[in-house]
Amino acid sequence: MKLSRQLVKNIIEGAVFASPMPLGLEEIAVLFDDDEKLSRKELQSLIKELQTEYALRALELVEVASGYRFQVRAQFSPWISKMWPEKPPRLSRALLETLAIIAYRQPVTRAEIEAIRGVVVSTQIIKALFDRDWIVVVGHREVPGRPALLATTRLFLDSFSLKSLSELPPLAAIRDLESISREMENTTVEQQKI
Amino acid sequence: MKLSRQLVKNIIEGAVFASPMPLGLEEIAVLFDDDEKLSRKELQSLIKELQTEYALRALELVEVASGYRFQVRAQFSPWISKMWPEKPPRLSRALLETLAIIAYRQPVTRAEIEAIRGVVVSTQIIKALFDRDWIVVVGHREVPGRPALLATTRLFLDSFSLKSLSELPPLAAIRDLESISREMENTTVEQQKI
Amino acid sequence: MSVSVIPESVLPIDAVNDENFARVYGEILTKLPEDLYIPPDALAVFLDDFEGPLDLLLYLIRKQNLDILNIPVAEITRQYITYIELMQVLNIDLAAEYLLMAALLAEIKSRLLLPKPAVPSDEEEDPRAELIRRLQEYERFKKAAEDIAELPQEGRDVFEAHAEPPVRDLLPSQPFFGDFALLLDAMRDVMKRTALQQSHVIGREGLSLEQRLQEIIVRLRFGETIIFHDLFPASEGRLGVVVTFMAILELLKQKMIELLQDSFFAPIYVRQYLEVAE
Repeated sequence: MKLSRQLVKNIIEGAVFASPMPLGLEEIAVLFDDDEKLSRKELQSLIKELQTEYALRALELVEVASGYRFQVRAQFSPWISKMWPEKPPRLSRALLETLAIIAYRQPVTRAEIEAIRGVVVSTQIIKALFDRDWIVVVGHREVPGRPALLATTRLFLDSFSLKSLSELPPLAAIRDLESISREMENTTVEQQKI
Repeated sequence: MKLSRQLVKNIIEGAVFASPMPLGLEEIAVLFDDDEKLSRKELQSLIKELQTEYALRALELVEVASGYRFQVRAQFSPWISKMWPEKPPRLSRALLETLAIIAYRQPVTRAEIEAIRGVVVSTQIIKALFDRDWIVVVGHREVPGRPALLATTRLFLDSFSLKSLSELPPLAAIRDLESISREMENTTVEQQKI
Repeated sequence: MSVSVIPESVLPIDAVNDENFARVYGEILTKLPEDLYIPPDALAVFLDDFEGPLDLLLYLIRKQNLDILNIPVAEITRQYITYIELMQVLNIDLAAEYLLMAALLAEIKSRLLLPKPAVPSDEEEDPRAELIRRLQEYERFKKAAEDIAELPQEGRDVFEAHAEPPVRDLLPSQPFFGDFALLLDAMRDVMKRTALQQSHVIGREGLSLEQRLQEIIVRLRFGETIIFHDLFPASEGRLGVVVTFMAILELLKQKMIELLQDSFFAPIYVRQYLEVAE
């Protein structure tokens, strides 16, 4: 039996709201029985309709890496953020740096992160990143000790509202740093004396 | 500065959606600064407006014990529930009976539950109720062994869409022993064909 | 009560109702009458359907459309004990409560058989009263459990609807000290813009690191928040950028300034370091 457009739209709406994670098109598709099946295109057009219907509401239906989710519009943040008396868990500089290195250099071992940061990466930081499901072990480097290779997850992208890694500031920036630091090394000695 | 009705309504809407738990009126009230404060009545009237606005959507804004929450309307459950391939485990009769006794007789000790059910209450069942945060220890009975007094939680009420314990289905009336004895006097031993 | 897997016709109770079988009551059962055959597994499953002796008793009473208040103790006791004996013959482990109830029933029955005193005294209670009270009490909670099971249940009938908090709340809204990736990205922009000014002559005198540190501190001394890019005077060219950048790194290291950014691509702001509890 073919379901009405309105019913399908309601089901998509309810499913995206009820899902604890962003919901992909495939996951939406499996909610329907064989005789109720809809094409990807039909689903996408209904999602578009839903997005329009929420235009005047406090929420928006957005697409992130792993699918669709409803999100409270940023302009209400000044009030909504008061629900969490302690500010949302603060990300330390060390954690952000480690995360950035994993994001840009993945897959990467802990030793490699340490080489880049110049300091030991604390176990807590790695654990915190695992706890948030922002990183995973994707394999092992075939060197003595077979260290784990770390990479970022979809949840990492979702948490930072990125659709893909390509949305990260380009790697070129890092090459720039290398040239900058070289330049700085050349300049410093000279300049410091001024 | 007085906020516009529409803005306040949007803030309430966003907050209820963003909160991981149902949101009470007091919790909504603290989102507003002193000069933006609204009365309970105003908040309630705005919540009513929101409820009307969602009349045609897949969701409804309902009140449960710990506050307001949005939930998917029951008519869409057949599809939404497919998001979880494993059905939620059925609650066993033993668990439900134990839960019912705690709900209606709280605070109550394990021994008292056993006296009513006529069987030992398994540790698994008590543990399962604690794991779901449906029951808590609210004290100890001052008798030898100081057994724990068990009571139900707000989460129990929330889980069953109840606003308060008074909304539990009424407990069947018990016919008092007086009338029992009177009735029994009319029934002779002979009539019972012993 | 959950659905029994045993068809009604093979329930042992039906067999027990047979008058001939009643004669074996009280004797040790070594062999079951042929019409009583019940697969042992099925019997065990059947027992699993009961939540205890009170539940089994209620079943026996309800099955015969009897009122709890007026239990024919002798009949019910006979059925109950037959049941228990069947279980034992079949080597099914019985919870102690079932045996205790059998003893209690037997006791009530024997007390009822005693001749009643001509003038009944007030204190003497019907021996069945306590059992009846317990059965009633159990039955109302059994019903209450069924009622609760019918309530809309979260995760089964009711699904909560949630939305993500605003993006700002997910990102560090507090100042953080130089997320390198973000800092570098901003730097890249600065470099790009200053590249256009490259042809200008670089005035060496104005480019002391010490001086730049001072200048930045002076600009921020009243707690102003300045856009990161604005700290880089375009006129100084690439070298100026490098000196300013070094000054910023130095001030960050000394925790004299802090950088703020709400999200990727949002402008980075610089301000005096404010002490905040970590």
